[in-house]
Amino acid sequence: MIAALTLAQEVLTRSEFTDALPQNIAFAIIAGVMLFSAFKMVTTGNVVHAALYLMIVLAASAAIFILLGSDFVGATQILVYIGAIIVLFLFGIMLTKAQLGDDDSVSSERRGMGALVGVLLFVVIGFALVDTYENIEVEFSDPEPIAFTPTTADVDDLPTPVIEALGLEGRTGEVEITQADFDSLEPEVQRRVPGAEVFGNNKQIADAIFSDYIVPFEATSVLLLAALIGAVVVARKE
Amino acid sequence: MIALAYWVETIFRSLGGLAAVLLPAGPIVYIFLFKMMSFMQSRLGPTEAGPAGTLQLIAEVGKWIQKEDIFPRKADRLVFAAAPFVVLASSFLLVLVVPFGPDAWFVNLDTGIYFALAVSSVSVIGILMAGWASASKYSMLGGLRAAGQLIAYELPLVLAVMGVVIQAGTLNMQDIVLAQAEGEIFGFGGIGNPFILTQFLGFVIFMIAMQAELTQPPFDMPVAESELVTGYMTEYSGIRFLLFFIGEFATAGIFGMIASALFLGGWWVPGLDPDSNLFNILGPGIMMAKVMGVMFLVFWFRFTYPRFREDQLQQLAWKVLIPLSLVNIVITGILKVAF
Amino acid sequence: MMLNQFLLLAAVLFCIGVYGVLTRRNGVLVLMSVELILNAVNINLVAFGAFRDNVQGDVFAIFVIAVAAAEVGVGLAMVLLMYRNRKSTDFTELDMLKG
Amino acid sequence: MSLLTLAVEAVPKESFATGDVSWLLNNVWLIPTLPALSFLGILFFGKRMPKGGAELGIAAVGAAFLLAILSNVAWMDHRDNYSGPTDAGAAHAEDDHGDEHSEDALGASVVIDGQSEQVELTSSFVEEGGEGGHAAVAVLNERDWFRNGGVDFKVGTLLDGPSVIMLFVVTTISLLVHIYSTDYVAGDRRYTHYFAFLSLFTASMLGYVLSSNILQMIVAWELVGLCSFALIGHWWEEKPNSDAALKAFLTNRVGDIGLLVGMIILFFSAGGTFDIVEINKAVINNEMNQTAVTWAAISLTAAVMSKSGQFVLHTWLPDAMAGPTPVSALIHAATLVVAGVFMIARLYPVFYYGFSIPGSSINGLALIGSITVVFGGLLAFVQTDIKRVLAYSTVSQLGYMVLALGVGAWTAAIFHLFTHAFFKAGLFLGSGSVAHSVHSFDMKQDMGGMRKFMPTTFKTFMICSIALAGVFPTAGFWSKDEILVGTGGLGVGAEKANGNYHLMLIMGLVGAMLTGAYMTRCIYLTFFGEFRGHGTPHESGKRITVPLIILSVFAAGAGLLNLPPGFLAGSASSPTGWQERFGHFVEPSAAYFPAISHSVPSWWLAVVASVMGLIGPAIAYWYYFIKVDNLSKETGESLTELPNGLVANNKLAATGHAFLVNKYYLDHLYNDVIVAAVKGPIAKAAYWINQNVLDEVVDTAGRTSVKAGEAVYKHVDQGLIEGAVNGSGILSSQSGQGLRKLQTGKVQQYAALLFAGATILAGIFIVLI
Repeated sequence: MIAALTLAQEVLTRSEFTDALPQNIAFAIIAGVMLFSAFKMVTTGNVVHAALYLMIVLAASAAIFILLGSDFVGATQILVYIGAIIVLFLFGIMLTKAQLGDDDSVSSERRGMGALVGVLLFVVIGFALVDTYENIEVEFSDPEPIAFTPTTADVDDLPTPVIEALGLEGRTGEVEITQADFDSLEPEVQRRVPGAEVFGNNKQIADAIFSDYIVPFEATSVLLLAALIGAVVVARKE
Repeated sequence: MIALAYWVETIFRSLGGLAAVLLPAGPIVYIFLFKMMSFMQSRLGPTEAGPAGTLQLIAEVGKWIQKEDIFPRKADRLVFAAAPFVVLASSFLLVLVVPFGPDAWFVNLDTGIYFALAVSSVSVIGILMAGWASASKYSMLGGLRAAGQLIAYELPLVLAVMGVVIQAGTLNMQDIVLAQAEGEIFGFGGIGNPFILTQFLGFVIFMIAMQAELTQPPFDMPVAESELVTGYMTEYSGIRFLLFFIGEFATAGIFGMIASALFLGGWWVPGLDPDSNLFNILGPGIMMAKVMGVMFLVFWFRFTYPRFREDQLQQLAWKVLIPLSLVNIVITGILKVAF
Repeated sequence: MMLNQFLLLAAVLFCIGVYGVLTRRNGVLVLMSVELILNAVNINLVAFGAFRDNVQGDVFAIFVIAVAAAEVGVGLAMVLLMYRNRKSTDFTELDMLKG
Repeated sequence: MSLLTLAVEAVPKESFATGDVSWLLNNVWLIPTLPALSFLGILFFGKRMPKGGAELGIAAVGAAFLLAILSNVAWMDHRDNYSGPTDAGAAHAEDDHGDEHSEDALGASVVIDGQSEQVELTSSFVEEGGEGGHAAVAVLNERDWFRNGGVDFKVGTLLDGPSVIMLFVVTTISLLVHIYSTDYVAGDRRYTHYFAFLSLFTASMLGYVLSSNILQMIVAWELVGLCSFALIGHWWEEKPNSDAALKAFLTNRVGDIGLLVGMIILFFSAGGTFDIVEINKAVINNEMNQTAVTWAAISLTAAVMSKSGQFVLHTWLPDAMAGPTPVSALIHAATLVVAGVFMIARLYPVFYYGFSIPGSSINGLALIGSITVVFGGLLAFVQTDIKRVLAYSTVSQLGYMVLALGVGAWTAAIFHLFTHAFFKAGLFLGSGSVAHSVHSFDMKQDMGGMRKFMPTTFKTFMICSIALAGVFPTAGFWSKDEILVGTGGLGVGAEKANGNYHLMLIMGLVGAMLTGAYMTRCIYLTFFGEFRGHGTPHESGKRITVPLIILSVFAAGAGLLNLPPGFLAGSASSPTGWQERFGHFVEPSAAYFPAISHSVPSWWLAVVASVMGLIGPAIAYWYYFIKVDNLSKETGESLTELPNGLVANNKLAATGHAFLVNKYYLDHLYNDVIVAAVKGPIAKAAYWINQNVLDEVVDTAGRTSVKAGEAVYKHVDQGLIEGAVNGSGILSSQSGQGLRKLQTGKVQQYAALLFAGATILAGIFIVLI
């Protein structure tokens, strides 16, 4: 007991854990839930349960995305996977056969082989990962860099916090806002200054998709259309 | 603002979230479901419990809590038990991104409204779970109908919001409210720009889709009492039924908040500086008033129109609302570029 | 946070997905296991994106999600067709190629 | 504002010539947009409109027509009076732009400012042009469409002489065709659909002529092809019509391969730009590999051959007559077929240097053009369908344009395109008017003597035919003469500026003779003699005759726009005189164009051409109007040819006639020889190889192994212990059984093996590295 606590203390006081303790705790919880659900998903005998476990896995990975600072991917994950794909699965299951209770015939007899392949795969991947990426830290930069172009603005149009922070109370007419003025502001206020533009995760993704990756984007939309038509053709009754 | 420790702030915000989900549900049920419906149908409504029947709600809740929590024999117990919580969880996730004042928010997510629309679809899963786990044909049909309906109306809902997002240039709900406070309508900035004025089509589509998302009549096919005996809720009783009930009206309230934040200026009212600290105090009250306004519309429709047929319901979504909202997006985009 | 904790998590998820694909007999469950594999890939993409401090990972994760949606649509349609033709979604019965 | 400001903004806008460029010239995109919008409008709301959508189409094309006229006027003013800052900066600005966007490897920091799409690239290219020394200024407007892999894809309009004149031609013809169609296809079951595609056709062609880059050109080119497919197959319920549409579409696909290959070559050899101006400049400044330019020119010529119906790939054009007649008019006069010619004109430096046009005496373009002139003309003689006569006439006339471009007479080609558009549209619409009244296109069976019934149609048809035959002083005379002069074949000194294209001159003259002759035949068969059809034909309504009159006026007078120098008073190339007014108007700036040489007209060549142009009609007149007519009067029937004429009596002539009737057997070549070759002999050869070679090998192997087996049986098996033999038999049987288990047919087992194998390989890879 004491040994276990000592070990736990030792593990928890290592620098890579204490640096971002809340995130690491969150990660541990999420990862635990995720792996448990994933494992249950591939072993449960009930198809609907499997779909629900899959939902938990997907929700957990959405949480991982948000933990990594990719809000937009997280929200997309929830919207597409949980809102559409899981619902589609449940629909599919319920339209074919929605048995209550366990059905032992959903798994084959070759579980040993599958487990062997899975473990072997994990050993190889895990070895490669540990070998290559050991002790590499994920560092988070400012998630919302704010760009600024010096401008002039009418004091009446400025938001109150900006006026207060720049000491412009009582002034009227045009004032010039310089880079130095801008740098002296808190980030919360900076984003309200005219001429400031916030480059959050969303904006960066949008810029990337609609400039550098416009062709993959269009290809994806064509693929979706093709899949839509294909699904209708395949599933349609004659 | 007073600087608080991170965890104190977190606790406050969590309590606020709980309050924001649960508090509006009571007045909505009492004012609209009990009193307004009775008035419209020339009845009196509850009068006995408390002054003008105000305590009727408490009595109802007490009644549901003390009733037996029945599980059908063939039900899948785990899924059956979890379903109401999944539906309720969706409401709690929804309220996270709603701002109540310049600093009165729960989470100031940059993805704001997108996140809200994403998590609103989680409730579909809960409904499907309930429908399947009840081991009853009525429940199953109700669950499938509900899922079909929610998916169909999710699309116009999202697309109607797109117009607002284009106009505000952000997904962040707080920034959307600020964009309305600081906006101008074709150069006239006297009353800001509550997006209901420039996005009226979007507002109408949003309201109709919201009505359907809440499965309120005339879009109540999934719970149609006369055909399906309240659909996926048929087998539920006691506290779990209450949870569904709370979930339904809490979600109604939160959708009202989102609608008022997107189209009615949220916590802000024209004529006041949106940066004044006053709004941190007044904001929730202003929001509540706007929510009640939106709810009045929702319930007015609920009591006025008869139920749609299933095919009419799907046709309205796919053939009318979605094309209209696409047109709305195109027009908004063009105007945004032009001005 | 370490990069590896995400990558290893994704690796475990990937292997569980492979196990599912190899052992499940029900067509829908195989599709679900494929989703696990795709999701593991997404975690890798986003983690590397965060590590390299750019949004390329996020962008490709979004593309993967969109493609996964298409894949599920077509896959489920095929399973439905199979169910209609053979009254079963058992993959082990699909063995007309056996030697 | 963005993290990285785009270079576009860094270049001050004032350095471009926006100041005194007319608003319209900077916004010509409106002209194709109007019909495009009307396409959508008709498509969605046409059926609910009182006139079935036709009014919307006419309104849109009418508005486009007005804008086109205004932009022509603005262009004249701009061309003569532009004095703003000259170009220079524009191209460099775009280059900077490209450099600025050099990709960050991690791609994180490249952020495009939201405003940048609104930044307009406007530039003008000013160079000393023509002999008069007036500035020729192209107006270029471009915007970013998207960018991928460091390449900017732009959309924009490049407005200069050729495009502005094409705006006029296309909108004029299209408007008249629209008006004409309201009567011609009235009551058709796909009336709305027809007008929708007519609008889209117009829009694509207008977009095509305004394209500022080759990518946009390809898109518009394909759109034009698509519309022609839809309109040729307008009455698709009848098999020949849908076949014709398919034939047109597929033949054009053949050329499109050339188009794509040529454009790709140009893109890469011009240093990764789609911009027409950039490509032309690169060719002129000798920045491109000469071989690459030549191959690009050859590939693009293939595209031109299919699109503009040049010889060997022209076969789809007459079949395309299956579409409604107004569509044929539009296709032949203003849209589809001139797209190819226009492409040569647009990318002229590529052909000019690719084929070494200046100074040589023969090149691919000129050869194809001249062959097409004669062969197309010959084919027109044996047609009984009036529209097919005109179709082959178009083939022949397109040959003239290609010929002119091939010999370096750029201006002459564009001028012929311009004049041809009017008289050919007039002829097609006229033939449609006749057919509308007799319900047939067959000249020999259902027409004859139509001049009595349809006086207006007859007069306009005559004027247009005279113009087509090139009789002085109609439009055709001036343009054809300019082409013949441009060959330089008979000129001396300065007149030989473009080399010595003797052969082309002769072919051109022969073509001129043929043109007059087949038109005479056509006119006799249609309008003279006695009526051979059924019922009583009557003159068409106003909506048909008014466009005919307008077109015949153009056909008569358009040639006066480009009188050769020294013909009337006034100094050459002066903006006030009449001479070479057209050339002055359309010739683009030298900045991205080779210097266009002008041959000095020779009087006696004009006389020779005129005489040649009259010999043909004279012979035909003698044959039809005198011999056939007299015989008809004697016999009392309305004959269409002499019963025992040349063809009947002379074997050589009969052979030639059959050769022509069968269209040089080209369709046979394509259908029977090429397809059948693949179907028949090659398949047979493959079968033979299969039977005799492969089977032989297998058989031999089999026989050898049988023999070997016998030997083994004799020498080894008998000599070995039976137990060992049985043991090995059991062993192989068991190993076979064991291996058979691998082939379970179970997908998941295969997948397991796949994963296991991949894992092991990956493991080995990791360990080794």
